[in-house]
Amino acid sequence: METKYISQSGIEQWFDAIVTSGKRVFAPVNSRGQVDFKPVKKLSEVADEYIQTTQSIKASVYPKAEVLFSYEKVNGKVNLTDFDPESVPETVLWKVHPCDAAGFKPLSAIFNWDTTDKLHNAHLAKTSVISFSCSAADESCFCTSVNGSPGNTAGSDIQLTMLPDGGAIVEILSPKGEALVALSPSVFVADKGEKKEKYLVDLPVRFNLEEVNAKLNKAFNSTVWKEQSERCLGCGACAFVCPTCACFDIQEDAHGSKGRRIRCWDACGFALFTLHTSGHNPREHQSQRWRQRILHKFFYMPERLSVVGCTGCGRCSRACPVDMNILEHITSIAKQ
Amino acid sequence: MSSNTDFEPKIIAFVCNWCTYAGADLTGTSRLKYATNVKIVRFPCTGRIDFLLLLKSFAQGADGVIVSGCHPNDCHYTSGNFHARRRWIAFRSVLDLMGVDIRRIQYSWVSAAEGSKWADLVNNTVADIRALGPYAEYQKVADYLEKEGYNEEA
Amino acid sequence: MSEQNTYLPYLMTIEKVIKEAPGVKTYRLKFQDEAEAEAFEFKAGQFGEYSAFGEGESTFCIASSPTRKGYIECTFRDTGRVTSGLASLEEGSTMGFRGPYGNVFPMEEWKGKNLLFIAGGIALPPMRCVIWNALDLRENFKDITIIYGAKTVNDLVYKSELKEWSDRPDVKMVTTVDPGGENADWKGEIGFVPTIVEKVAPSAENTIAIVCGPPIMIKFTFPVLEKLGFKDDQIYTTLENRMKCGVGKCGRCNVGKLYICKDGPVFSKEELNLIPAEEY
Amino acid sequence: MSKIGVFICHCGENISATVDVERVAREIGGMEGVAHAIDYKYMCSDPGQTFIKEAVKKYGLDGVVVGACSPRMHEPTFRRACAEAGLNPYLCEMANLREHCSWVHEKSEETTEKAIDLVKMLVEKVKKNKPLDSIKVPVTKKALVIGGGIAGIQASLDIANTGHKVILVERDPSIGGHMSQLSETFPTLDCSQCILTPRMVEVAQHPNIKLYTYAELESLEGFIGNFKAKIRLKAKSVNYSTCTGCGACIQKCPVKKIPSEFNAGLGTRTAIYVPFPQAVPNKPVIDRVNCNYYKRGACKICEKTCQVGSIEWDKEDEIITEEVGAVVLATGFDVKGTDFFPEYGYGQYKDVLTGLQFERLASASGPTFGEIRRPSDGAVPKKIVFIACAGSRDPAKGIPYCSKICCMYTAKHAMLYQHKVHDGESTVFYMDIRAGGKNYEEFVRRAIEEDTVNYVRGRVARVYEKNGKLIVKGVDTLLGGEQVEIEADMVVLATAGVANCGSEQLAQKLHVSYDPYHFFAEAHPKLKPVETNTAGIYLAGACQAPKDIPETVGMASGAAVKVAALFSNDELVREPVVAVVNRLAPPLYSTCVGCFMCETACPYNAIEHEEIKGRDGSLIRNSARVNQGLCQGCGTCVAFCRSKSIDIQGYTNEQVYAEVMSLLND
Amino acid sequence: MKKLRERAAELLSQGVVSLVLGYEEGTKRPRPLFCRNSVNAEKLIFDSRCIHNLAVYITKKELVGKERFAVTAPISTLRSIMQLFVENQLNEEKLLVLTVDLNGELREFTTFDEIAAYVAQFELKRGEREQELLSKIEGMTREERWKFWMEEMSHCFKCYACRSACPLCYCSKCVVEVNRPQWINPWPAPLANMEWHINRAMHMVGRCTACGACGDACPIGIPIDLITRKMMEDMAPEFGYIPGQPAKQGNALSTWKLDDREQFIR
Repeated sequence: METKYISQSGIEQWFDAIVTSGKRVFAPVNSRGQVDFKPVKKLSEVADEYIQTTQSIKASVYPKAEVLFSYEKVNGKVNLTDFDPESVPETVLWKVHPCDAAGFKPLSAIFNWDTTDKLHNAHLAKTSVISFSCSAADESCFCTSVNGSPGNTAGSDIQLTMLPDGGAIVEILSPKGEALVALSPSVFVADKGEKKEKYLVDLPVRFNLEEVNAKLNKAFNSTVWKEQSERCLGCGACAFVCPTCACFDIQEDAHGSKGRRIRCWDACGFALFTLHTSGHNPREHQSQRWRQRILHKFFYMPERLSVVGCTGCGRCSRACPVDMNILEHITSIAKQ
Repeated sequence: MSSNTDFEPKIIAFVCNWCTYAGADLTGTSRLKYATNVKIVRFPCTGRIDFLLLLKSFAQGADGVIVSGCHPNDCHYTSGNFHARRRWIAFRSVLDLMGVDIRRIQYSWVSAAEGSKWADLVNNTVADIRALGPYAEYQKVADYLEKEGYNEEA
Repeated sequence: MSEQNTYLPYLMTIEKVIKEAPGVKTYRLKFQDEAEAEAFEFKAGQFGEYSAFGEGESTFCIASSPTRKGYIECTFRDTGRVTSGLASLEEGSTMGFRGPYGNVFPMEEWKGKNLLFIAGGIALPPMRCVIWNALDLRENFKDITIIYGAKTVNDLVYKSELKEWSDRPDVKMVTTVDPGGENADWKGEIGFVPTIVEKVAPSAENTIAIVCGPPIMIKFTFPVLEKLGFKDDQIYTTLENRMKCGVGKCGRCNVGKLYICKDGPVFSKEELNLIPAEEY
Repeated sequence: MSKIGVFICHCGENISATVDVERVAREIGGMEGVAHAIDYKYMCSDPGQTFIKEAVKKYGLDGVVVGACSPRMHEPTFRRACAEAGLNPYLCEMANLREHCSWVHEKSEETTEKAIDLVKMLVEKVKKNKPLDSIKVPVTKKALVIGGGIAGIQASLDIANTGHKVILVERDPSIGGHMSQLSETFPTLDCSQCILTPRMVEVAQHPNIKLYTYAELESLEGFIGNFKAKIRLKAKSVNYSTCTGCGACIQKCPVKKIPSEFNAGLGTRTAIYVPFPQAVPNKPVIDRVNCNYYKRGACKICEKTCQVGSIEWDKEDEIITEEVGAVVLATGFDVKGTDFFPEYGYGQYKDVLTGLQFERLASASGPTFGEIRRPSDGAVPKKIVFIACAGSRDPAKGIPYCSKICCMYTAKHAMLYQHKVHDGESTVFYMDIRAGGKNYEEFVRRAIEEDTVNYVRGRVARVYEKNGKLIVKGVDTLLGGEQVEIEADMVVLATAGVANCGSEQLAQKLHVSYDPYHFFAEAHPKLKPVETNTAGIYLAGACQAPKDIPETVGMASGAAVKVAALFSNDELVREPVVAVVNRLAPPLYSTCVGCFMCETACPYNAIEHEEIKGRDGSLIRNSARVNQGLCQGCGTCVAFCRSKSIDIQGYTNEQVYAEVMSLLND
Repeated sequence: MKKLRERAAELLSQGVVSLVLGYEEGTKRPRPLFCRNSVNAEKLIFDSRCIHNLAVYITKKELVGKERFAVTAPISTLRSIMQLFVENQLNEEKLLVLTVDLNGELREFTTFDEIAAYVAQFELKRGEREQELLSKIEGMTREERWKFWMEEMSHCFKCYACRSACPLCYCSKCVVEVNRPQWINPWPAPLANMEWHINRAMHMVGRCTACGACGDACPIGIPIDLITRKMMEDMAPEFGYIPGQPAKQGNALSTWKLDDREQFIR
């Protein structure tokens, strides 16, 4: 790990160099009144002045829908065409928030804790993450409560901390990061000794994770789930904007003799997610599904995968149509 | 309008059993000739025809769709065609709002006695769709998983 | 070697189709690739994801015994899009299979014990795998009792095997149908499975009970076994939660900390007590 | 479901002339799930059907597609063949390669490819077919006959004589219809009334026939075997149970100048009247439109005259309901009036008559007691011109069809005239003489040769009055289009036969189809001439198209046999093409959430509310259920159901979806 | 508001109802509140910021239970309640509807007719946002509309918040969950999303009361409420109903008139 300084013009030059290298660059863009990651060619397209993109960058390593493999039926036989990792283009994610970058770890834990996931890993291998530390936050942010921070470098290949002069402190965190720096080495100059922490937003810790974990251990039969989930509509908005939610469905797209098997996002909040063919539904009520969501992220995952399934990005709270504020709910559980 | 002389539109016709299917039978019995582009799917009644089937037809590569049944008051089931008519009024409105090319859906009433009308309907619809060209705008997005990006098909 | 795609199925040829009961079929599947066939191993209790190309995947256990090499068998009921797609295949058709997945029955630990198999309806397949496994290694076990019940005589699956088992001197075989489900030729018991268990079950002493069946049957059989003196570590069952991936990722079968597809589907009653009963 | 057998028919050369049937069979044979595919000269023939039956057994087929003619033609044939081979008949479908392909396209690559696609579609559909069992519904063994002309009379008698009850409904005060208005009938010249009136009386006296005259069908609900007919009994103002039919009231009625309908306007009648002396029932009704009492509130002379007190002034229309199992439509026809013809004076010349008016003049019971006299002055016409095809076969007049009876009755009229007025001179303008029928041609020849009727082939352009004479201007096309001008005393127009007024509304009430001229449509022009598209409703006589008496009587007997056949079983076996609301195992029960929007969509009131209750008897939800007896299988509810909880057997969502998906797949 | 709180507390403490569905202050704006005791009634608010359509909850048996309950309803919610009555989903004896009228007076309704009489005073109009966006869309060519919606649809990830937020989407199994046949592909993809939204609009014909809940719920800001709103506006004159005032019987698509417009039918 190495720390450098880059000037405002240096950033522009470097960005152009990345684009010119042929890599796809995804960055937050403000359009349709929302800020979200989109392919960009120019630095000027990148959005400023926002707290959080609506969606996380999860889709870059776990697309909404992707082809697991395709097949063709010929004379009663079936020919399979495997997913080709080479089909995934080199991608650079620009201006990722630390809470998003931190989401890669729990996401990969889910995909690889047992058998490995070829598709996810192929995307991961081809993706470089340039995160920007956070100088602002809103009332939904709580990364500091879930082992994160506005300057958390976990999951990032490079992290930039913007300075008042338009330049930035550059933390080069991985070989992938070094390779990106190498695209335009001259713009990176010696670190000026600025303290990164000075430029980070101050975000107080809102709850104690261990305490929450301990409470959840005994909370399965608590009435809190019913109370909290009453207004929950059972949509998948929270899951789909979440950087770590990985529930998926496997579906068939068949056209005559050809077809492909597709993996697409699913959500544990959907009423029919666990419905058995027999008609029995183990998680019949919304309260059970809400409990699953919270327990999975804050209890099962730490226990099973040794990682918290929440990065404190606050997207679910912002996206929820009925203000199911996760921070509020977790805080109230911690206080129980 | 570009002339697509080589373009053979694929057209699917959803017809009711009692009037238009029988009308098309009469076209045959009368040996009237028409274009081969149209393939008929038989329904008991226009009231049975699900709007989703029309959408699916376009996704499957149809360039045009014919929906035809009994004239008002002639429905074998009294009112299936009236229900269908309302459904199509609403459907056209929604499709038009969404920018789907509603010129590609031809609605018609063809009775069991109108063999020649059926032939004309087919021929005119084929000519209309040929003039409009292939419905590439719709078909090209049929297989897309994303508009662009991670998994785009070649 | 490049990374394996977990979701890519083996291609299997349907070698044999057996019509078991109305809507229920057994397929014997052979690997199309010799090398895959060679490398493939599984143990009793495991399951797989079976594909009908064009319709999707469905989860069932491997119904044949690991002692029978060269093929696997599955038994399924035509209930949904995939199973009806599978049911429409014929001998010689190609289908897909991923697996084996999940844990296994601890047959090794059961050596020297009596085995009591209790199955209901379409839940015999997971049991059949263990039964044949035990019968093929008959010397490892003491008394073997099989209690199998279905709604009607028609709904009994593996009819020829039921006969084979009951004809064996080293197996105590009891079949039963729900009251009203019998026909004129029926010679077995009439009554619900839990009732019959109470009537014919062997002593709990040195016995392992393996129970497979619909939730309602399991719910009423457990207390009967307890009453007969079975301890929680003497009772085994398999769970049939909804699954999609089979490898602990998709999130459907997550119950408590466990993934039924990884930590199950085989559970002793002792282990079951650790996960919330309402969620399976 | 995927051992499908496909059988491609050459239909002689009807299909194979334009479609490469071998290629169709070959390509379909390579389709997934097709176990057997062959082509054969005539699939519907015995050997053809045997191929199917044998293949079903040999290959263990679980689905059959026959690529042949229209399923409307042979679907029952092939389904029966499958059933005989032990395959559920509803696992058999037909691809229409003849009417929808070979007959409408030229021989070409595209035609064959279309044929392949059509078969492919049905193969994909049949893969999703499910075995179905016929639905049995009870049959009410009582028929409703609408119309009391010769067709209705014959049908009623024939049905009644098989031992079944008949309700005969007649709009007018008497049965008899047009036939009772005729003088003599061709080709025998026997007196119409002489042969008809005994039948009329038989109807009135038949123990199995209930006659409602002066009545109309109000509405018809239900379906084959189970109709509910509402019949409006128009107020007759006369109590028939007490009226003796003495006729004194008619004598005394002061309103005497009402044009007589029976006499086609040539005579008059009173306000309280019997339409004609031989009427059945022979009891009067009061025509409230013309009656002084109803018009002005005073008169009541008939009441004073009536010795049995049968006049019922305050009687109102009564609506009765009859449950019937079948309906015979015998509402007959009408003729165009002279006012339809501007070129012949818009009906203003009193001596330009319709054929029906001439019948009344020639009839012994007519206004002139059978003497041919001019309406204008009562003189015996010495020169008559008959104009055939007045309106008929004239697309410009909107009547392109031939009215069929005019050639014959015109010959009859001319003949009758010659017989009655020996020094008279008659001329017939005609387009063609259509005298197909037993002894018909001979009859016309007799008119020309023995009775010296002058036949001129040509159209009449104009008729106008000049000096009290009618000048008929036409051409004689046999004389090279020479202008002909004839001075006539009377002109008789063989006006076109048209659908009876109100037939369109009646068809709509009954849900039967009708043609552009409002004649009721038969189910098949050749093979189902007496059936309509609505099961249980049959046609008799000229309501289907103009026809003469023998043909009408034959058709009426045909309809009667259809009814009798229906009534020969206690249960009717119906096609199981009906809607079904899904039912699932608890705890789901059904995906229907009971919004009951399908209820308003259903034209047959077949949607019922079912309370789904849990094991403890508590209400879980209301769910829709389809009454299979009422459901006619239109499927409107299916397309309407948002959650796809209703499906229709035979055209299930899976079936039609598979058809569509297969059709455009390449 | 004070009256509402008092009345709610009274209804709950007297056991008239077991639940008052209302609004409380939320993180950024008011949110739904399930008020089950009179103490919580203090949290109730009711003002122009309360836009959630609470009618979405009243068809959920596990939430409203078997007892009588009350719901506080602004006009848009009242309209949905009316439509739910028409669709046989509500029981007049179980439901008490509370609203605050223009004069700040608390109003209570128990029947369809009472609500209908009240709602009849209010005309359903486009808001500023709807007006702006709809006139923009109406001004587009067909090709432009297709591009516009395809772009919007490519963002949809099928979280079904639109469906979940809609009071009239109460089916226990939605058509997208039906897989025999698979009418609409369940994965998020531009065309599959488009099909879903066209389907949703068609299912709303004659039913949608333009409450805007679907558009409001969409986490990625697709103006999907405009689809159903525009459809509703277009169909109202076509089928002769007043937008936002559900008719007591039937539905635009399950009924018909002899003279329905058919100039598009050849």
